[in-house]
Amino acid sequence: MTIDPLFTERCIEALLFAAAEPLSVADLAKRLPEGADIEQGLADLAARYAGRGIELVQVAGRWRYQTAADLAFLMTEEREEPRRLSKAAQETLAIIAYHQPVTRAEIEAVRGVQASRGTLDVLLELGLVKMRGRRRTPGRPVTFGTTDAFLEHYGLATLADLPGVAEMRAAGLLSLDLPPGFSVPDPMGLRPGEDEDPLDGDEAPEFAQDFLGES
Amino acid sequence: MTIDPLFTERCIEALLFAAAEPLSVADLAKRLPEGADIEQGLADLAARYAGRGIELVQVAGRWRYQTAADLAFLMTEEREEPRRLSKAAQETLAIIAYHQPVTRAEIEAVRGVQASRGTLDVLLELGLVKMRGRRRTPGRPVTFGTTDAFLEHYGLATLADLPGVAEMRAAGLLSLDLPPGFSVPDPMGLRPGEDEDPLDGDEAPEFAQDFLGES
Amino acid sequence: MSTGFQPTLDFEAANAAAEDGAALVIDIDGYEGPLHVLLALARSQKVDLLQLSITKLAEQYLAFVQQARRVRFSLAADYLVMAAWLAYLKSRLLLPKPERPKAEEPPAEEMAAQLAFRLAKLDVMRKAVEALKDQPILKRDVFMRGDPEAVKIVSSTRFEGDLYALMTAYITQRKREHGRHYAPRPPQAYPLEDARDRLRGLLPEMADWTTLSGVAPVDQHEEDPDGPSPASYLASTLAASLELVKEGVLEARQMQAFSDIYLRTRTEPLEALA
Repeated sequence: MTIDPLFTERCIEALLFAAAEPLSVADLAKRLPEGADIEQGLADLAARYAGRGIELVQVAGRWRYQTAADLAFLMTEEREEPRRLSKAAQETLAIIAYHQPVTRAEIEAVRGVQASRGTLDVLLELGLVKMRGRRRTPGRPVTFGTTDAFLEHYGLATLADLPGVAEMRAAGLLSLDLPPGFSVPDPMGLRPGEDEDPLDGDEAPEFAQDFLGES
Repeated sequence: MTIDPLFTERCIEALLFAAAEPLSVADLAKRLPEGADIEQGLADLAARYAGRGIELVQVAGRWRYQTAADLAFLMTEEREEPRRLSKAAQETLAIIAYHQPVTRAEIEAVRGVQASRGTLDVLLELGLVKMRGRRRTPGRPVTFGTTDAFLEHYGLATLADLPGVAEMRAAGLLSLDLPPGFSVPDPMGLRPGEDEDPLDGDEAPEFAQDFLGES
Repeated sequence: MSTGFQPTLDFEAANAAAEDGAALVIDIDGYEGPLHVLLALARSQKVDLLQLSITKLAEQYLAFVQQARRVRFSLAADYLVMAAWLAYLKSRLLLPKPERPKAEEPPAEEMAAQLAFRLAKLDVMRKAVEALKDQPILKRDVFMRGDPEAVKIVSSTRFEGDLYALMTAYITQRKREHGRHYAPRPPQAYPLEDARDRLRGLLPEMADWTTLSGVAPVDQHEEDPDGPSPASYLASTLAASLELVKEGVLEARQMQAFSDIYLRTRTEPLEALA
């Protein structure tokens, strides 16, 4: 039995509209008749709503309707007073988002200042950031990453959609491992690249050691 | 000044979508630019949504979106409650994670309250916690530990990755007024078989006890 | 946004100021650390951060620290350490290169490049903050359904709770555990002295045989839950009565084991009995 694509579209439309939170394809599949082409339905629906007052977007891998960004001026009553993040917290959040998984020491190395107690706490409490795991290095430091709530808040489908992330990576600015031989005496006593294994293993630590040994 | 009818339509669409309750024409007029033909916009919008998964309807003189009546079957399916761990369950889980293998009596000793039967059941049912073995002490009480699903959910590679005292302090959870000698146990500290016996096959000791108690 | 120094907003003014050494409106609180100051200074050079002139930067930074110290005497140590290091790096960059570089010390150019790289990294993160702010933010620019219908579609295998919540749950309990003290209250006993005094006072009324339980004070547990137990009243009264018997002012008798004990004031002196 084939399912009318228009019917699939209508069902998805109704479900997403009624739901209180974004729905994944799997969530939708559970409700729709078997055999419905959900991916196609979502694509059709997104095209249909393009440029309308409400739009279909993907956030954190799930789908939701939201009002068009250019109509924000209308929403004076719906707007909630946002909890303002301090400058330090914003910077920390950006570093975690772009460098994750990242340890506290690495955050501090980028900022050049010690993270004050409250900064990470606020982000953890707001649920924008979570502890992800531990780095496999001596001391096994805890690593931090962003949550789905972060993606939902900023309307991002995936982490690859972070603004400018591709350019930054291409420029080598997202590597936590500085080029070998790094030895700027840091006032804070933090030397990234010395005790850190590279995150993705794209720069072999042996090389850095050999280089140091030669001099 | 004339206002683009399409723009009016988009504004109404967004406002009705984001509003917490149905809006009257007067409500809409307050938010829209002056001179917008709201009646016409509503009519256009209603026509546009005719036959879709959601429809624009007028109820008691106010306008709202609702899901199409023929799709009601989608909405009435079984409602799955979001699984939010109760505070008691969350706390019990934390104790099992850090103190495993741990007996029910030991959990109660830390919590200072009797573990209600439901609390452990929920954790067992969610597959976060399992019975590990039996303590080699009088009464041979059953011990509990966490499962692989637990590690998966919290993104931990091994139990050794659970945040320890240092991270708790760094996260601002431990204050200075803790009594000396406060320590968090090493979850890997005890291996099964050291002072506990593995459970025999399909033994279900909790059940047996409960049955005896009930009779 | 603070009203602090914003070189990107006003390049020309900042640049001109940089020339005559008045680069910064001194605002120590506006800068979180030496790197943030360096970045602000570097931006005013209007060049690619990686091509930056470290000697010029060092000069400006030293001037900044000089001036900042005038404004705030207790300038943070980090600022001064960075100043010293920059002065050192600048001198090494300016001095002719030794023929054989000292071991353990990377070339000055490399150190300068590393600093430039760090500044570029910090700069890109600050730009990322701005870029994130320009995203359509939920509840600021875009809005979800104001009145979702009652159906909640949430998969039951998903449950809420992250590591932070787990740690918090653990610590709150351990703290509670430490706050809990077991302080057993020693049982209140009816003092023997009180029992003796009371019994002595009762002597004139005890001409006839009276049961011990009739003589002992009645249970006052209702009014005073922490007070002595009825058993304690009885026991102390018995002990006191035995003392009074020994003194010869009271007679006691019991027909058989475990039966009632009767007390009566002794009328004949003890010597007569003997």
